[in-house]
Amino acid sequence: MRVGVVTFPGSLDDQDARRAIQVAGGEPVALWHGDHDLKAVDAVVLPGGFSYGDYLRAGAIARFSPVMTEVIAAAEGGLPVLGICNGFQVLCESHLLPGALVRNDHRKFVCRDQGLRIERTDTAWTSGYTAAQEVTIVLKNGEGGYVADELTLDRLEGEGRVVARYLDVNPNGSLRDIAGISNERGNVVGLMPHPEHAVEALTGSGTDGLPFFTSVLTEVVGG
Amino acid sequence: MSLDTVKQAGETPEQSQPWAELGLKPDEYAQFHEILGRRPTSSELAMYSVMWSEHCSYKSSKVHLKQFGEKVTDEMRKPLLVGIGENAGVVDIGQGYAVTFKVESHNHPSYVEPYQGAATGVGGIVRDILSMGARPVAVMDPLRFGPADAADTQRVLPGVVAGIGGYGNCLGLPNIGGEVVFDPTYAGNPLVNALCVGVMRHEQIHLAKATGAGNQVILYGAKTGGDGIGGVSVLASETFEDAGPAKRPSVQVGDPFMEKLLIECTLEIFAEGIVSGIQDLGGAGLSCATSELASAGDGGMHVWLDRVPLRDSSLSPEEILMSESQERMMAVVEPAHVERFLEICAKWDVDATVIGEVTDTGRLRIEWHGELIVDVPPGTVAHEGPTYHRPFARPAWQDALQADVAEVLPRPQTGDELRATVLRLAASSNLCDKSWVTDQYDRYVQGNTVLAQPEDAGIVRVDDETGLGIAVSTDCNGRFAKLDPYAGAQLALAESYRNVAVTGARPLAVTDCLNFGSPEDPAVMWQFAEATTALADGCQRLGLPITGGNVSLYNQTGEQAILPTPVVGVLGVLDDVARRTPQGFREAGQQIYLLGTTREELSGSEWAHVVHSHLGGRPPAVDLDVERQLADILVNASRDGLIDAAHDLSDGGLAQALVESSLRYGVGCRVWLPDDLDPFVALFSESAGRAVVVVPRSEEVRFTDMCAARRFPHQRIGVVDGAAIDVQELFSLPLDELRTAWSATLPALFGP
Amino acid sequence: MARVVVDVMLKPEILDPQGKAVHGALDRIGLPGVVDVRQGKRFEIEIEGEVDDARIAEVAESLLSNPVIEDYTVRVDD
Amino acid sequence: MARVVVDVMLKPEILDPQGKAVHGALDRIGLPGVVDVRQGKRFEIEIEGEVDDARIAEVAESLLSNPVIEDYTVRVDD
Ligand SMILES: Nc1ncnc2c1ncn2[C@@H]1O[C@H](COP(=O)(O)OP(=O)(O)O)[C@@H](O)[C@H]1O
Ligand SMILES: [Mg+2]
Repeated sequence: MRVGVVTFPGSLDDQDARRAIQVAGGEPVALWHGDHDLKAVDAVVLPGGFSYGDYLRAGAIARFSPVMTEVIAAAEGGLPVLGICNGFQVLCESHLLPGALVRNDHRKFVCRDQGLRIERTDTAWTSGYTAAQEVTIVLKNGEGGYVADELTLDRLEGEGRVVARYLDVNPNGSLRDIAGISNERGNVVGLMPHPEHAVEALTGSGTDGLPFFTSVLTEVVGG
Repeated sequence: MSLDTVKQAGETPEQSQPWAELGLKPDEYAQFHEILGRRPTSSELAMYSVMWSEHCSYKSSKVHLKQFGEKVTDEMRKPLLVGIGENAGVVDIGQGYAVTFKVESHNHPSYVEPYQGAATGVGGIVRDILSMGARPVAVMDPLRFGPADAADTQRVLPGVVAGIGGYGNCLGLPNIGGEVVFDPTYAGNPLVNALCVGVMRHEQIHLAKATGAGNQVILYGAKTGGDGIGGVSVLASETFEDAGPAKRPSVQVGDPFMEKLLIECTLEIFAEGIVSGIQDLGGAGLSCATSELASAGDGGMHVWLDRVPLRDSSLSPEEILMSESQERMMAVVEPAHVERFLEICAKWDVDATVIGEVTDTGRLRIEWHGELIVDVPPGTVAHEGPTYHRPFARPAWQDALQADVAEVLPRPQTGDELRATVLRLAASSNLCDKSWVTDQYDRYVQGNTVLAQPEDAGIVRVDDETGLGIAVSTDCNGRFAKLDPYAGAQLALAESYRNVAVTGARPLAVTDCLNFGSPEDPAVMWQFAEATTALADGCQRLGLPITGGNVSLYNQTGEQAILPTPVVGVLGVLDDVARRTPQGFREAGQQIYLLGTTREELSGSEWAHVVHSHLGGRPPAVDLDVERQLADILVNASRDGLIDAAHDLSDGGLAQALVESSLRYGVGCRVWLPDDLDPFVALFSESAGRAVVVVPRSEEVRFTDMCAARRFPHQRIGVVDGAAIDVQELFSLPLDELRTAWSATLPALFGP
Repeated sequence: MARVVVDVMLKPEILDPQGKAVHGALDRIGLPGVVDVRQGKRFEIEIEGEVDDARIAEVAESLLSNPVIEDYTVRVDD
Repeated sequence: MARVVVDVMLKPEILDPQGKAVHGALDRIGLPGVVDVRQGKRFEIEIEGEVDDARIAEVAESLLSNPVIEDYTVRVDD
């Protein structure tokens, strides 16, 4: 089971995502932003970081890299794709997911151990959670406020596409406390918190993030 | 102005030059004539003036700093792979790994433009570490500001914090600790110190030297612009008189994205083993890099300065030599490897240009469009700057200051008064919750952070397989240093050392950032002399080498110098980070022990500062042998699994330590204070050499036996329990109430 | 040589925390009568040769702004 | 009601990393002839009543920009 992790210039959590895939029992495969090749992986992670410095808008420039052409095509064909933080921003900028992520309402970068409720467990990336499971996962972002128009938000809710919601504290002003969403099919998931920083007890916020990576392994092997 | 060439300098000995405007003394200018046998060209003058400045030449401080290299023992030399004097020293941490770390100041720029000043401070220290061959793995930021409620602090602090976060987060370096201290003396003169730590394999150590005639000199990274050359623009102006306000900015804007690419690109180059020497470009830019590389190597370099890629084509050669544009590096590469070097740079979208060549002439020669504009012995630029023996004298006011002790001030007496004092101190700006600051920093990136703020030291894992890791802490109590600079510097060292040891790490090496007022004031110079002597003596006592550091002078507003602030960073090693000792109480029923001796030491304390706005008396006594014994106990207890938590006692004394350990996981304690002490003294004295530890019942006998065998003072003072700090017979303070007070302070001042 | 100026502002219905903060600061330091503040981005692009207006609009829409949250205006000064 | 527009740009001699990144992106996605890109901030301030030009300039200089690294321009549209 090969999971690709894309490195854009300015990606930071790519090595951590690869480690998380390994901890989950998968084989991480490094993908390069300039390549037109997904190396026959079974799933792709777009990691966190500041691609192109997050200058302009987070994810806006990365979206035009050659590898994204491939990722977009493959995602439309059903390949599981997880965008974490900057990766989520890239997915929105690429229109694989609706809405956008804007500057935190308090205007500061925030790093905290964040409570979440997993709202949808039938995606490629969350099948390992139980419905409405409450977890703690590291959150760290400067532009993490999820926004979309009311119509889109209602549709996301109606179709059960809100994957995770913030608990207790809304850390960035996200509308309806949205921490993550998926596309209709459930293969593409975007998430602000960082499950790759929650796979080992010793580092990060615990092990609550691991099911993101084990889910996709069973998904692909099973399906 | 026409180009000032070497030839022209020889022919026009009488031409007047703006040496005074560049901050040079008449004898220094005369010395250039002696060295060169003619007047310097304007480019040479630019190089000498910047390299012989206080910042680059350490001219006021080096007579004192040299103790760091002299007071060394074999024990201190043992872990040293590279000593002081390189970009940063390197120590062996075992298993084939080496670590380099260093702290630097960016005080003045951060006052002028808080965000960019602080950001570029982080950028500079990271390149220093990178240039040793190491992958940077963490940063820390010791900060000092004026009063928290002062208007200017509202401008400076949020900008500085955002700048450190903005740069460090974007580089992907976890921020694992630092300090936030407020004192009126820092108003108008904030201290922004930045520490970086890096890791490499032994065989990857790189040095800044240009050897091998014919090897190519490559400048890579950002293009050169007119940054940070304010004063030198005078050289490029038509006449010195009409220079007017410098058109060139003295503040630089950082590009962390560029730096991230520079890091990855440089590490890939190191991995292929294709550089023979490397140097970062920091203060004094190309002047520094070329002269230092050349003088450390075979002694010669030829540079074609017009090849330097520019952001601003109007720059003069003098300005190019002085520019402090950020995110640049210089490498010396064998001709056979140049192509591959450029290829790797291209992969990372990093501009790289061959601008020079190593020679065996013993001269640094710089050409500008075919004309020779610099021809100097590089060592004279890099290392032969002046040495000042500045007068220093213990100030007359020191006696009066020390006589004005805090021990006589009115104290809280009743349980209620003590309770109110605990609460008031916990909410005071120096002791309150710092997460308003630290939550703006990514502490998790790279996935190796084992401990970070608010723990006593930050810990990062170095090796996934073996669990090898390092711990770092930085500390300094400037009030103690003001009361007694010698004792104060050793107290800073002791606190930092203790903070590393409480996490279970074995202290290994020291770095420092010496922030002081004007060296032209004999009182300040005395503080500096005392502090450096104290650190050299102290490190010898503790058996730790000083591997590097930084001096920042002229930190004062008018006549008012800052508190002497020798920030000390200590690095420690853990063979297995799984054994680390965290700070918080967690499991009810575990026993709380106080290690060390509490004396009536309240002068310079946080209590005197907050409650009485008082500073006077003598700081707590410091005994480094006691610190060594305490560290030994803490490290062994951690290794043998005898303790589950530990927290050192410093600012705010026992009371504040209990507050912090209780709030960490929301688990409180029941405490009985020793009968033989005034409860107020027991709670608020800031005696050094102490820590609280939490011992599981099952390990109590082994632990107390260990302390007894070493004759180290230890007493059981309580038990982990409940949701309050309950001091028997005196007061009970619910954690909810405490947390509200402790965490409200900074958001109330700086916004939600 | 032409200078193309692209102004990008958040759509009115999107919360603008930076504008709000500036508004608060203006009230505090005393600039009377401020009803609203919005903060956006300004790009100044120097172009040599022919300026292709349609292409610029495309770039402003796809790269320089995100139409989900932002509006833009383009002005060419020759 | 007046609208005051304050444009704040980094001084020409100061590095503009954002502009540089946008320049790179424009080259990659293909906008020919771009020589330079600078990215700045645009503030739109709605003011009710009298607009005090001198005070606005003061505010632009002290709050909206840092004159050490930035230049500003103010325009009032009534
Ligand atoms: N500017 C900062 N950046 C990162 N961490 C900080 C900063 N200021 C304080 N901290 C962290 O907050 C905690 C408490 O700080 P402090 O009270 O100075 O610790 P100590 O007394 O143990 O030295 C420590 O973990 C310290 O590293
Ligand atoms: Mg401590």
